[in-house]
Amino acid sequence: METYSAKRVAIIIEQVMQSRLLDALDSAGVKGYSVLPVLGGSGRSGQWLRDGQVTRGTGMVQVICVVRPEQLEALQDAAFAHIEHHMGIVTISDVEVLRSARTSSN
Amino acid sequence: METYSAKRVAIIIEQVMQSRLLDALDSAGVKGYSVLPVLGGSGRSGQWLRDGQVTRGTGMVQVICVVRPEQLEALQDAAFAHIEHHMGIVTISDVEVLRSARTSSN
Amino acid sequence: METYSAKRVAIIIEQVMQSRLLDALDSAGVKGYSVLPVLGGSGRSGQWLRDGQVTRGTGMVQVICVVRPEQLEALQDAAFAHIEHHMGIVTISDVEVLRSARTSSN
Amino acid sequence: MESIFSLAVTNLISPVILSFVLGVVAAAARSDLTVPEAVAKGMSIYLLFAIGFKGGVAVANNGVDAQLVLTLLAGILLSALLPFIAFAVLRTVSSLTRVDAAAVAAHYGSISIVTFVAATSVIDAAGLAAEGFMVAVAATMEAPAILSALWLVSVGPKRSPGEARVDPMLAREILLNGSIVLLLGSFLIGAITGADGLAKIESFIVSPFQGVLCLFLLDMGLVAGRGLTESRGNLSGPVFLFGALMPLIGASAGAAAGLLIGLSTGGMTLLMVLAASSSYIAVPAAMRVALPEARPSIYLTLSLGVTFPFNLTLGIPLYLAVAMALSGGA
Amino acid sequence: MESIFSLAVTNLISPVILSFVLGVVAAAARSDLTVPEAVAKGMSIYLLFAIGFKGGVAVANNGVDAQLVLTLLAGILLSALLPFIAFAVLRTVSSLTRVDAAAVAAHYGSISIVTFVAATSVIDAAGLAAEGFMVAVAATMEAPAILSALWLVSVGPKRSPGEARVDPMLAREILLNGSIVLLLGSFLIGAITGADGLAKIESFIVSPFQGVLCLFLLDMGLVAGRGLTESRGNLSGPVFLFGALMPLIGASAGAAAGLLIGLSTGGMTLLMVLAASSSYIAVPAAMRVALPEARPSIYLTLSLGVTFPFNLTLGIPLYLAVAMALSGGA
Amino acid sequence: MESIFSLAVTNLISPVILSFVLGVVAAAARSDLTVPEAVAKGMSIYLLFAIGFKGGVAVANNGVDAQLVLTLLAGILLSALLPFIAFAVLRTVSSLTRVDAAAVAAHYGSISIVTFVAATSVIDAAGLAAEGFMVAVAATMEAPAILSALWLVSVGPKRSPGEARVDPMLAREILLNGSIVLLLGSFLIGAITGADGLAKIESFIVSPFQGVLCLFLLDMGLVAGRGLTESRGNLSGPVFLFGALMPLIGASAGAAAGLLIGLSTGGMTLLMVLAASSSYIAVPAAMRVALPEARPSIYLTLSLGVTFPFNLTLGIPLYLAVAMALSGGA
Ligand SMILES: Nc1ncnc2c1ncn2[C@@H]1O[C@H](COP(=O)(O)O)[C@@H](O)[C@H]1O
Ligand SMILES: Nc1ncnc2c1ncn2[C@@H]1O[C@H](COP(=O)(O)O)[C@@H](O)[C@H]1O
Ligand SMILES: Nc1ncnc2c1ncn2[C@@H]1O[C@H](COP(=O)(O)O)[C@@H](O)[C@H]1O
Ligand code: NA
Ligand code: NA
Ligand code: NA
Repeated sequence: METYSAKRVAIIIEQVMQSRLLDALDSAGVKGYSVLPVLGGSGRSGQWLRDGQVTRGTGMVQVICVVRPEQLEALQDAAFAHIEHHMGIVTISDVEVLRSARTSSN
Repeated sequence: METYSAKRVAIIIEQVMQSRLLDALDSAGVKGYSVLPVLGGSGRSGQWLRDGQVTRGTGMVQVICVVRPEQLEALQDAAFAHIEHHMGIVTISDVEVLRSARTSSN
Repeated sequence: METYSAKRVAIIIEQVMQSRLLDALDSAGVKGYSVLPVLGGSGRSGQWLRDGQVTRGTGMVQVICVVRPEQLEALQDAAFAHIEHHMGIVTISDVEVLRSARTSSN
Repeated sequence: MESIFSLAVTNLISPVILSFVLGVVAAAARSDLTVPEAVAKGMSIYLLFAIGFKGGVAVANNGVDAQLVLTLLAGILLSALLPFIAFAVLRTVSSLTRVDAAAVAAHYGSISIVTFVAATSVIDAAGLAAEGFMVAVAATMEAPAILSALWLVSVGPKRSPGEARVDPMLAREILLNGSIVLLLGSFLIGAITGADGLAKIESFIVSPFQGVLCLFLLDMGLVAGRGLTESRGNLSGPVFLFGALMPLIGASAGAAAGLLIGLSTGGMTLLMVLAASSSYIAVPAAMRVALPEARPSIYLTLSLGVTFPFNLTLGIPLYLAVAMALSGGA
Repeated sequence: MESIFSLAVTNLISPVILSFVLGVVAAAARSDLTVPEAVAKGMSIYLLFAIGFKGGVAVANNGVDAQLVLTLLAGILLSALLPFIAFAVLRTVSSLTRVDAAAVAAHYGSISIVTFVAATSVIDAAGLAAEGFMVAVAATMEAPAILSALWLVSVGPKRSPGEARVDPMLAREILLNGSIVLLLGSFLIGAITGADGLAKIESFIVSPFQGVLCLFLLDMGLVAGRGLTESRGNLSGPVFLFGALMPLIGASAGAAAGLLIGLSTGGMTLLMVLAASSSYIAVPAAMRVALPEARPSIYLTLSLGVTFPFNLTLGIPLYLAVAMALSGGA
Repeated sequence: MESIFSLAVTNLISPVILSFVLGVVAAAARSDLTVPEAVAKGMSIYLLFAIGFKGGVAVANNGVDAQLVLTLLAGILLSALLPFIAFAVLRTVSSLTRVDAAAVAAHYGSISIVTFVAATSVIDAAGLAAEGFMVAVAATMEAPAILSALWLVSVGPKRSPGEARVDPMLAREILLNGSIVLLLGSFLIGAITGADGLAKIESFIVSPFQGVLCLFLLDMGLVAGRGLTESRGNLSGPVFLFGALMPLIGASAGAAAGLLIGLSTGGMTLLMVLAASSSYIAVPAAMRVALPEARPSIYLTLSLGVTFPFNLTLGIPLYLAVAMALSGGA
């Protein structure tokens, strides 16, 4: 089956920043992403858990964008302003994307 | 610690297709997978958000299968029929799987 | 944008073991992780689904740790005791981590 | 006979409708107000259980007669035939493709149970009663329209993608979808336990009903408002109009059937409402499986963003007024 | 004295039990009806809070006496000793491993609070009252069985995997699990605020109680039905039968204890129900931690798929009839 | 006049407060008791809708006068000015940075709607009534404090990170946040539908209110208890004390305003409560966006872990007693 190489960018970010980040992605021409829930975690700013924790309602989400390698730079620039001073982490990895009839027509 | 190489296939697909996809995986001999929730996203067919959106109830899920490289072809063939005309995206990446006492006995 | 190489460890594990695993990670000096919900899955011990299934309340979660390569060994040792006799799967992959102003000061 | 106007006004300034309006306004203003998905689903389970149970108790109290069978039959026919009218209208007035038009048509043959619930509470408020078996009629009207729509597609020119047919899995999903099972199940429980059963759970399923409906419609308003705000651009003028005209066609057919069968004023109103309303839960899901190339941004926006609010605000009082006039009644 | 038969029939055609049956049937028919996890958990919080509070108010009204202490003691003993009987039976009649048998045994020493709640509503319906402190007894019966089962495993041949002991973290999880804390906490609140407190929240915790129980049991039916449909194959004939016989052994022990202590008819029924019922929330979780090699597909299917429905439909009216006969009462 | 002491005791042993205490104790004991997020959000929607609606009905019944405008104005002023006092106090007694102190100050100018809800039920229990428009006052007091705090930061030395200003997106998020829209919306619905509307949904929004409040405060207790258990270490002694003293300053300012305007005893109590309470939902979210370098472990722990419990248990009866004394009343 045909595939093409792409970058998978996973951004764990504060929920309050979600719509700002998505708007920035949009403006940078990144039209494909998915938002996943995060139940809790730990990092430089300490621990948190969604259910029954003091920070409920101010939790985190994970935004996943699969982009062509040449879009990566634009994505990073767009996201950076919103991530810089906020909690979270951004990872980038290599993936193959399966070409479906629909995808290849894009 | 011992590990073995495998492929991680992540299929973001419409929730209505979930049981069909899982049945197909099963028939293709793919017995290991996990289903993760997706809160929202954007793609060629536009934006959607689970909470309070018009498409609620017709959202997406992410199915993750970790398979041995030799199973990848069978998985793709099985999944393809169900993905082809539907919204979503499929990515494949390389991972190492940790061998536990239980896994190695498999 | 500057990045550094790291390992992304994804541990799918029974929810009842979550706090034990997180405590072990903590003791091993792994201070960064995120916990994601899992809706259902299938493995050597059969199928399960969170909503409306017999095993509800005894479901699984996914713990994701992004660690520097040199921490991987410690993480695996810490996690192993809690994973060994339990359901689940552990995968390890290579990622690049974006350096933010906050991260680099770490 | 009360005037249509006063009925409409009474309906429009009820807490239930105003809650819906609040939701629409909040969505249009892009407030972040949301009802969690689990809570919305919990409320819909409550409403379905309550309405099914009360219908069953009514049947237990009044007994069953030939009307029940006739009305079920009428419901099935309306559901199966209305898609043909809808399809013909859409293909004439709009430039929708055959597949998109068929998908929309399926929605209008099928029903919206929330519109039905809202109508029962308007009927109650007007001091009328309806046949208890109407909830069973509602349950049978979900599926036939889907078959009609798929048939409409299958007689068209050959398409490459998709399936446009009902495999056994889809058939089960349609016939045994959660809402139908809950509605029919609680209807049976109500019919079996009767007045005694009702007495036991009355303070759960009767007293708070209107209040729960308010919060549920608040959520529906949010969802409909967001859909409309975002996807209005996908609807051409004629398609938009179709969303308000098709209910009138459906309601007329429902009224005719109701007259023939000799339903009470309340029952006729409900049959009109069922025929006039369009699905936005069961049918969209079935369309995603069977007609994946039909666009949800059209059928969902139309059904939920246009027809649902239309029926809720203007349709229901209008249908009630017509039913009163036709049955010369109450 | 009412006949067992009429008690059973009255129970079986109540909305509460029929809702459970609806859930089982929907699951067996593979309908996609589900109650969201959050809603199910919300309802269980409501039920625990209500039953604990009402128990506390009853104690506030009637005062405390030696019976309270005796019954608590009896509960702890029943919970600790029944696993030994269950274990012996299972090892004799089935081919379950020592570990699997011990894990199952732990479930039957412990209790199902939902069965308890359903029993209180049957007792209410029969016009009886039970000692308010029975909810406190229920809370103390969750844990001892787990210790007994782990001891049964530890005296067996040495195993390589797992732990089979209660570390401090597990001890806290068992003793302070959410259900116990909520039940005892609301019991105390009820005891402190008494009739005044009840008056304030009566229309929340008393009136809608039966209705919420219906929806909660609908969900339990779905869950139990799915478990049974999928995992019945894992239960051999003898193990399956054990699921219906062990409750009778437990109930007999409970009846004996109740007679000795001199509990009221209602109280004796509840003690029988507690002894007869088996856990499917707290104990499975503890077993996953302490006995990971025991198979959930056995203990969970048996407890939730066989014993829970058995007690709910046939067991409770049977125990009530026996309690009536023994206490020469009502 | 009832003594402060007896008011405090009556408040402390009510089911509502004891439920909160149960939550705190369960959290401190590290029980795994939790209320699902969706259920907690569902209950808060219920409480906001109910309180808004009832306020609207009260206004419909009593009409509007100049007092409404004056009290709204007073609320806005209190919200805008209290942050300056809070900031000055914090910078004097503690070593908090300018940014941290401003963020905390924003919380204390703003309000806690749950504290407000709890206060209305205490006022009810005391047989008093408050002006219905107080819910509208509550809604207007959320935002001004945020502006004041950001201004306090912007006049400080230049900072590199963050924004410390209100862009249009943040302005919309603050002014149209879900709680405000729901509160004002249901207030309007209540005002429009009046007593007739209330009659329709009374058994939903009035009767079960106290009970829902119990479960909601159980959850708040769990959340506050966990916050305090984990993050107490982040609060220095002076900051901790500030959490109990600032409410008294706020309440005094509220009392003065209430006297000037001539509010009823109930109304004055509520204005004191609003001024005394601090936000833990809207303001923290706004702070994360506008002042990301301010530490949530300080402002959230202080507001939710110290001030909220203080107001709930001791503050409200104290403010009520003072209002009674000042208005020479009840
Ligand atoms: N190394 C990591 N691996 C996985 N998740 C992380 C990591 N670091 C941070 N996170 C997530 O990002 C959140 C905020 O991180 P921080 O900004 O470091 O406090 C944490 O609570 C985690 O959910
Ligand atoms: N490039 C992408 N990266 C991440 N998620 C995607 C991407 N493309 C599509 N998706 C997800 O798949 C859904 C359907 O995509 P589409 O079929 O392109 O409309 C989207 O709403 C996203 O949730
Ligand atoms: N190969 C796999 N790919 C993805 N998820 C898996 C895989 N194997 C196991 N899982 C997840 O881990 C759970 C327990 O697996 P097991 O211990 O094999 O029964 C499953 O129900 C899945 O959620
Ligand atoms: Na219709
Ligand atoms: Na037992
Ligand atoms: Na304040």
